[in-house]
Amino acid sequence: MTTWKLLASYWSFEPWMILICTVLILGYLVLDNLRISRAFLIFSTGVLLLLLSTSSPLNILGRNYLFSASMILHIILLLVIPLILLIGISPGIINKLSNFLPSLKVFNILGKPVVAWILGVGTMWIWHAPNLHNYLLRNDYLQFTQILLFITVGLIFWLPVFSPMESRRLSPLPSTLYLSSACLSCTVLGILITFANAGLYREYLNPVDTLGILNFLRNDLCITPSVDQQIGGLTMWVPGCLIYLVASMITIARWYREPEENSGYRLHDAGYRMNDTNTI
Amino acid sequence: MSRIPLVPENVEPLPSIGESEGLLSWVGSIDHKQIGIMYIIATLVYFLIGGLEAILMRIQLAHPNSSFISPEIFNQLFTMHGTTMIFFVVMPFLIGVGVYLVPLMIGARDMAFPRLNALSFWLFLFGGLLLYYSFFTQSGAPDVGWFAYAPLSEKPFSLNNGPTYWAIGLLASGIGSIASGLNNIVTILTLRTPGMTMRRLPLFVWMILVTSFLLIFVIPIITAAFFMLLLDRLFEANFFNPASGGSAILYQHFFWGFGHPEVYILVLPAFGIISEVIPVFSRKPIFGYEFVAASTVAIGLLSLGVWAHHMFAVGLGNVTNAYFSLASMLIAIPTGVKVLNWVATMWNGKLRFYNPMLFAVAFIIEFVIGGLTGVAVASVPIDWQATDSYFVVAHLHYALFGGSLFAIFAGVYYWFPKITGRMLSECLGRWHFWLTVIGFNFTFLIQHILGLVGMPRRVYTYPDMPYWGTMNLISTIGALILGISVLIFVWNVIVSLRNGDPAGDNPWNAWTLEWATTSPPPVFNFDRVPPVRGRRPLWDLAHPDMPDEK
Amino acid sequence: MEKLGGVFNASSPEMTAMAGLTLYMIAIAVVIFVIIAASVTYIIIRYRKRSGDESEPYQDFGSTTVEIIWTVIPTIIVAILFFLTVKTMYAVDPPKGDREPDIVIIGHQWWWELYYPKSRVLTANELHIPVGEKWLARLESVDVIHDFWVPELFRKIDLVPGHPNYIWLVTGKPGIYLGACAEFCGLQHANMRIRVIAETRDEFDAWQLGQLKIPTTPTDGEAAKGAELFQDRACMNCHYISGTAAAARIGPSLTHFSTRQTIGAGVLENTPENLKGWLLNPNAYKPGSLMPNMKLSDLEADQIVAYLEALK
Amino acid sequence: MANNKMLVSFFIASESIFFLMLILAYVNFHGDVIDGPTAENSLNPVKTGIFSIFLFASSFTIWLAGKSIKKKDHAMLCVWLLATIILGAIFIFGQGMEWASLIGREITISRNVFATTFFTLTGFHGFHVCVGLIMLSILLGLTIAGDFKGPRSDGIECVSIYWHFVDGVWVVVFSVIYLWAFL
Repeated sequence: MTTWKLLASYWSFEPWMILICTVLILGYLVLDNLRISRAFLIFSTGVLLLLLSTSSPLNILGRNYLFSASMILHIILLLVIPLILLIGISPGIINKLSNFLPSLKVFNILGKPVVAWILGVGTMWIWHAPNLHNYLLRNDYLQFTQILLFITVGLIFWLPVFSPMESRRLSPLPSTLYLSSACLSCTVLGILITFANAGLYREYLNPVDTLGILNFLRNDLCITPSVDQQIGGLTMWVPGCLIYLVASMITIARWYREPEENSGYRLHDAGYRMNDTNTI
Repeated sequence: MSRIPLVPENVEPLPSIGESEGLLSWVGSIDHKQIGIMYIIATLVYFLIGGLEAILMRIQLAHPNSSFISPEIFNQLFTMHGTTMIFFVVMPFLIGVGVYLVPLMIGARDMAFPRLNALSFWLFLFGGLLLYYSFFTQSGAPDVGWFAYAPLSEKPFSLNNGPTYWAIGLLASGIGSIASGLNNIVTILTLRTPGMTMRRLPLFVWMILVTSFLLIFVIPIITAAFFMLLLDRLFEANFFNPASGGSAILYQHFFWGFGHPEVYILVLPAFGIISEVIPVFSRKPIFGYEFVAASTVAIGLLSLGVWAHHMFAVGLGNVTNAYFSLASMLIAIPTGVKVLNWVATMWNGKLRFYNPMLFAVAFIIEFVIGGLTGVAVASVPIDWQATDSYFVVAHLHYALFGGSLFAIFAGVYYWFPKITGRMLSECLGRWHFWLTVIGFNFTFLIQHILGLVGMPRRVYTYPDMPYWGTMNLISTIGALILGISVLIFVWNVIVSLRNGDPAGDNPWNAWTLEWATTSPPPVFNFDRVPPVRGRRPLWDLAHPDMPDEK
Repeated sequence: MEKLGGVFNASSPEMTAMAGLTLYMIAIAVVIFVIIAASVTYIIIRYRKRSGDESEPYQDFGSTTVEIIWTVIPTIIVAILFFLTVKTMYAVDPPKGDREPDIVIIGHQWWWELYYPKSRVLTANELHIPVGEKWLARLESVDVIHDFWVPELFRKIDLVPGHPNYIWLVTGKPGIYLGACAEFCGLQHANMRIRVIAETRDEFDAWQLGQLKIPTTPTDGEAAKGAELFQDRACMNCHYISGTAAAARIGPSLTHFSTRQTIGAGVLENTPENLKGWLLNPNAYKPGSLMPNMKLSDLEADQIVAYLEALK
Repeated sequence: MANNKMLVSFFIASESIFFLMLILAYVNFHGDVIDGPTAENSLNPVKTGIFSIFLFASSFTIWLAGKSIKKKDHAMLCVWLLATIILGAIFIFGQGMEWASLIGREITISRNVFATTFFTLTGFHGFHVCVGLIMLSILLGLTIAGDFKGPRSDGIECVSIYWHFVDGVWVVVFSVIYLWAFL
């Protein structure tokens, strides 16, 4: 048994997952009247990533053996994929979609910064409340809902910053605050998990070794429960925050690309004359 | 966001500089320029004291097993030296310069809250005085190092009142810093003159803004820790005393959770100064304004998540160490971007080497060394050797002296004409510059080696190991040279205040708004603010044919 | 020509690894520094303002491609460095599993207590260890935070009260290595020194046997009087001597004291004269040392010296 | 946004970090206590819960105070401010009783880590409530003296931002100390 073998095996492609992904991609194509645009490519990368991440060993490991694996999966589902999808959705799509799906209007309310922030960060917190997390692990049928919920919440969370509708976006400085405050809460949760005593998540302490790889994980990779929990906490903390950081860098970059509005000055004369100096 | 550059608060006339109302016009002043000047003077005094402490230490360490200073005194000296230089010299100086310049640079009359501004200053000043008062108590000054690790700073191990004075003094000045941080944020966000949009802010103001955000978010961390320490010391609480269930490591998390962002609080405004000086003396706009500004934000955010790299030897486990090592190394990237942008700004310029520029260029060189050794100690196994050794001492001095302090000197030479209306003597300035560079590198370059061969920091004496004596002697000689250079600087300031050449409004032919008014500026800063249509309003005025923004 | 110590004299596999990384890092740093310094120097010379030329240079505002290039390159360097860091870190400090410590190092203000759990040997300030064997050390502190640092052999590790730490001790070649406390721990932090004595297995076993046998308490002469004094004059309230009533562990254990090389955690050579001076007034050699001045008379001091020197 | 409100908002942002640290300290030691007082065996969730309701209610009344100043309803402004002060005072009284009963049972800040963190956390929150009460009383005094004719007043708005914050902190503190222990 090697790490490589571990990663190579234990892929499980759920039919319903494949179904959803195909529907998403085809739906997008239809709405975009079968144009292969750049946006479409980005969007489909997101969808593909969704399919891969949920079918990869991460999923099985996360559900049965390693808290850290499930944490990595959560970060991907909650922060990475929605971001890619959102960037991949062009305003045109939204307009078309909202024509025969008026219910989409609900996103306008959910997309309000305060709501979105509470939803996004709240999910992160509630989902990792030990008891709930343990409960979810014991109930496989919740897997589907969980993935769906993460993607939706993720989309909502990113809306105020990356909404396809420029008009609905926060201006860069507020969105930097929006993101860094989210990063802060992520950090706090990460700190709590990292420095808490091992066994915060009982299910991972001594898992049922259905695949017979526990020995390998514990002894060859030296991932003891405490190490596992630390990796989990730190994953949510450092890479999690790096995603927020990169996002706010993107917003700032976008901001600098916009042309500077010249607040009420006549541009043609640069002369220093009484009439266009504001005397205090 | 209101753009009207009016401060509704000061309906009554502010006392102005030079008005002969005596001391009261200063003590009672809420004018940002006077407060800024008071900040600068106070920090200069603290700087001389802190420097004296350093020189005494270096003399003691000049040769092995020396008995020039008793261990009690030595421990007090390095504690006070560190605390003074960080909390009462570099930080307040940069805040002070900010207080003086921010309103001028954004074309405002004053800070948004002039009285709050005065409060910050007096809190800082008296915090420092309280700390230094401890020297005159019979128990003596604090002697637990500038980060006062518990449980050493706890009652059973420090029965004297030193640490109590330390905590209370820093609490006071810390609250002052939060206040000025808030004040700066509101000022920058609301009092910009029409046309001075966020994307046209002078980079110095950008850096002050980010620094202010760091101030208001990290100083509460240490404030909480100080309160806990005081509760432990005064009311037998159990936060940090393992003997009664407390945690010694918790204190370290709190301290460095503040302490590392603090490093960037100390160095970001310095970056700002450099980003103002280099373009002006290269006669070119800063290369990649956007990237310098954005990388500042990146540094600010990253700096919040790297503190545990000060704790690699504490035994947090390899996983934690690895993550913090990564996060710490990442900071090197935006910082490197800045350095390269400064170099690129000079490229193709027409460089004028007046003293501000000399210090700015020296800053780049010295700071690069500090940055590279910083990446080194961010690597866990290297840190397992380097930490708490003289290597770290050298590293932090290259960051804070070669970095912050060189920039501060650049700033002083650059803005002294604006503040006083007189130029500093170029000739004395050269002497000051060269002696500083030589002395600084003599003192600290060798200390990297000292650390690598195994000399721990904070020792009042050391055994006669191969070359230790020689290397320490070299370092001490350097320190003495530095001392002389500082005296020359002080002399230069005194002489130039008396009879330096009159400066005129814009001696350097610079481009930011503060140079559009008289030197020293009038009470209300501007009788008229030039129109702002780009990042360099005065350039646009001078070259209507080729404005920065078409 | 004496050799430099520390990383320049790495004497254990772990230290060789760390020193290697350190020197590698220094090399990278030097290269980067030279590149920047050289370009700055070139710019200073090439682009300084020529006298008489008052014109403004070409105003250029930056270039995104350039910025991207010099963001990516450092990122790559950092990535490489981080990989090496993690690799070395795990090489130096592999997980200890459920192994029991071979030695317990306990920090006191300002000396080191050393306990060998397997053989129950209790000693101080001089760590004997067989060359080449991989030992697990457990580090504790009874008062403040100390830091165990032997630059030529081992990584630094803090001795944190209430938070025991573990490190691996491996020595490469026999010899005496000096170390010190690296975390400021109070007044005499500077004089909290430790020496590691790496010796072959046989030498080590011999030493250990010597430590294990209970020293014979002298029955006549100065030494005997000294032994009594040791009981009467409150020495036994702090010190431990196996086979006697002295069982306290506040100060260093003095069993087989005469086999030690130094007094007061490395302050003095262990000679009768020095020992006498130390007994008469410890603070003269180690100001603030927690060992009080017992106000011994000259004679009493001689007698106690005789006794301690007899503890072979 | 007016300068003053912006200042207060950033100020409470800074304050929340301060409280976050106190809370983290409490959480860090939670469960470390082997013997001696803990939240479970020495606190009274029901009583404190009831008193907390008064504090939460005061958030509502100060919101109404804000409403009435917009409506230029001077009389109601006085009433709501007074109501807020009374509700806040009742809460502080409750806290005082909690502390008194603890100290009566020799549970002081120096007893163990639970006591230390508990008293520090609730103490600093109580201090903030008291400061709020003082500011509110000043406002009330000024109102009675005829100030604040409306329709806007930075004074009232800033103090109510602060007051809501003090409330919000208590929501967290109460859940961390009481709900965590008893649910």
